[in-house]
Amino acid sequence: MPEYIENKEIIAQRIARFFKTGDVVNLGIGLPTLVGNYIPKEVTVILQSENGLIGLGPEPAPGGEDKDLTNAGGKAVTILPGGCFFDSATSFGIIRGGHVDYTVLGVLEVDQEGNLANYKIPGKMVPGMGGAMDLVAGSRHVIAATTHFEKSGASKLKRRCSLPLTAAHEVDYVVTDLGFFVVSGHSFILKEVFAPWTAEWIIAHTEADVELAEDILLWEPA
Amino acid sequence: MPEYIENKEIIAQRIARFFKTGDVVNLGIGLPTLVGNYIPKEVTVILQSENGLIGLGPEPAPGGEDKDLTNAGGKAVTILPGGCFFDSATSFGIIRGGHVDYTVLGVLEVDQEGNLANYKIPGKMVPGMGGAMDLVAGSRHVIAATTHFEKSGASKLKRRCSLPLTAAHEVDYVVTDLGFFVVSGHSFILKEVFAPWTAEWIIAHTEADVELAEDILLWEPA
Amino acid sequence: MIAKPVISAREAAALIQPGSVVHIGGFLGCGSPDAIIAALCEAHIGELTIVCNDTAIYDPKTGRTTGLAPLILNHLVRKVITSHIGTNAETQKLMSSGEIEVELVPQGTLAERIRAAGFGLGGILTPTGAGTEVEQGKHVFEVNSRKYLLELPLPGDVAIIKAKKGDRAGNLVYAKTARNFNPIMAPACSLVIAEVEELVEIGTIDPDHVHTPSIFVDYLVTA
Amino acid sequence: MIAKPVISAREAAALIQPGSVVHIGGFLGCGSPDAIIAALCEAHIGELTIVCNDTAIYDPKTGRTTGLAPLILNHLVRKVITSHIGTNAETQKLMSSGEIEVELVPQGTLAERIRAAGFGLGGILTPTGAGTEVEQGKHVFEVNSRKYLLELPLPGDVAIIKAKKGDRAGNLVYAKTARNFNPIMAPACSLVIAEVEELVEIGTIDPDHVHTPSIFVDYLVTA
Repeated sequence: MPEYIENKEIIAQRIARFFKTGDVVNLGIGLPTLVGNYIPKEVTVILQSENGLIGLGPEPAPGGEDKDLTNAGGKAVTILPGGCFFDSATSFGIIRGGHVDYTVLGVLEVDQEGNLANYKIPGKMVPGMGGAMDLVAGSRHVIAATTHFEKSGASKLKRRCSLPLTAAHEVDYVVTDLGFFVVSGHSFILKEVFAPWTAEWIIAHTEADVELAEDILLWEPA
Repeated sequence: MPEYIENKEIIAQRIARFFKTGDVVNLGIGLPTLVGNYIPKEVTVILQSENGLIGLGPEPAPGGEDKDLTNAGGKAVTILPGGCFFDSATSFGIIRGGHVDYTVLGVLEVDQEGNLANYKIPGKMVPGMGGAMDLVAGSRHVIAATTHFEKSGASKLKRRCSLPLTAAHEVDYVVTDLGFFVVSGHSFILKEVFAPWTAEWIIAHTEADVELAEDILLWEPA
Repeated sequence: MIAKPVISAREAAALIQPGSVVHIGGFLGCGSPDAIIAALCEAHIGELTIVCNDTAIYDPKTGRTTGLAPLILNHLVRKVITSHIGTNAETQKLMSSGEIEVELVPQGTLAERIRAAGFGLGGILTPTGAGTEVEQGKHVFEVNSRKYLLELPLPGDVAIIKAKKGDRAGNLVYAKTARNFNPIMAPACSLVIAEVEELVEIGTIDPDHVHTPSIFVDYLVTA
Repeated sequence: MIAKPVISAREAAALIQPGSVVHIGGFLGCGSPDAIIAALCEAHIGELTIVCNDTAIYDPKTGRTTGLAPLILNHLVRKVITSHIGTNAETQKLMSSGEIEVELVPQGTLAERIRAAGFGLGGILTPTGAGTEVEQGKHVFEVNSRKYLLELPLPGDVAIIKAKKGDRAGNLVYAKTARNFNPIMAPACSLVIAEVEELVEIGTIDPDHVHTPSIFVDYLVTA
């Protein structure tokens, strides 16, 4: 095996392949935002931003920023033709009501029961949950996007989260820089191994229980 | 005493004197609608219509009807400059949230505990409550507008309503064609007697318990 | 943005199964999807449960109807969940004869129950109806010494709604009091068919003026 | 329609009592009533409980702030009820030192609690937070075999909100994502002060485009 070097782009690249035309997708701040760069040209997804818009467009050209048009990270953005704006109650009505097909968000920990922790480390960092708890509880499909390892080298895929949960039993899929996992409720099922890694190496380097899917694939990113 | 002849105009005329400039008022279908004709020129009230507008204006001139602009009775209306439209959830948010200062509505029965019945007569007539239950529960002040007597001659001011209630303990004021009453919770307090009637005659012709206000007035309608 | 199929009222009716729970926008006929209602009558789609503010207007003397009243007159309705049936004498007649079941819901509660269904709430607490027959069989809570009833969500299989203007993506703009229940019904139903008076190109409606976001609309009917 | 008083930001600040519960619109500073916030700092109105989506942005390196961050930096806040404090390091510092109490609320729950306060609901049931620390101390209900938390209304003494355009009656129109929490805060508070970029005459805003009806607004500030 080569030496592990964290690779966020591969995570974004793989997640972008989940979507079909017409899907409503919320991309969280940070790593998930990269997913937007890899959505195939032939697929038209509708990006929702929880601060109150659907039809999120690309960054504005320098000088084209509008102080009244930002994403949930406070960054200047644009809106595509056919997009629209709404207030926060409506925005979270859309989210909680199951009208967002996929939410993609980063994690501090994710476990094999589908629990996810990403909003605080007690005594250390308490940014708050923002919209994450609603997004994870309300979206049809929840994709956790994360590098496979913490800086310490520990795996982020846990048997049981130790940090305060963002939501219980809501995660459907986990995509790391090693592979794509489905959460079964009692284990992570490895569906795709990303070259050059192997299933054995991934299992050996993951704290949680990993099972191999019957139709496991090897994916060679472009 | 003269012979009693039902007089809806006097009820409307008296109720119109309740309001001060800026009050938000909902006038029910039927008798309460007449109140709008008597609001003094120097007082500007804001009429709300529960089907989704504030700033209700007068009837349109013949031929000026707009199929998309009606009141809660389905009649063509107009909107005043500065009025606005909203959906039914917002309309009843306004109502339930205490943002309507006065609701004026007709009754089948009203009792001295402030109970009001106006939405069905079991086995006979079941139109439904429409917005009345929300209006009575949510408005800051509830004014029951009613002729003093049923067609049968029985008083509509009861000790205890016998019909299914629209709301319990919510009525603040009752204006009939004989006088103006405040609901104390255990009796009707007669605050104004409308000429040519007398307090004694009203008490004798009312089923409910009526007490005289200390500052009882005689009102001579214009 | 993705363009939604623009279909005829007849095609819309064909998408609706007999026995469905159908939310129908409009207030005494103002803001009703009249073309789709007519097509439902023509296709004789029956056994419907309809969720609506009222059963619209039917005047037995003149035969005049508004809004969804023809569904009642054509015996297509098994149950109505509504706030008011007083302007359609036929509804009360069919209720008395046992053909139609009527569930009366206070108008504001109806609006919140529909909104709750669309917006993922498990219910709401309302003071409306406390101390009345509406309270029967419901959980009662005291919050800040006021009584509230727990009212549950009211989802539907299909919403047929009416807008003044829609773009091809399904963004809708309503006119005046024809807005009423239309915007809250769209999120509450699995299949949403919007009848629009004017169909415009994507990008021509100001995104600050949209009343119903495109993602709630599956099909467009021009009428 | 009745014209509302147009006052200065300084006069607005003088209407707000120390110790008030103040709802403040904006999302990381986008759509915040910045002139009123500045005036509150200048008048040093303190001991506030603020209800807000986030405590906006403060960058200790550059000193740059957005939205309501200056209220935190000026030690005017005793308690914050909010969904996010991660972009204002000072909030977390003052929380750790015990000067500020922080109640973290999921963003959608925050929105519904504010809406419930303004719209007369005794509470709402949300699935958000079930099985997390947010569940602690709350009533849990099962509806259709899903767990929901009962969340209570969150009213305020004062709302300071920001709109793109307002007419003299107080009808407000927001621009783009600067809308966010502003429209739901107005109904929830006893006193509502709206900062508008553009003040126009009554009758010039299309009544179908109004986001906040005039009856919710008590004072207007131009900025």
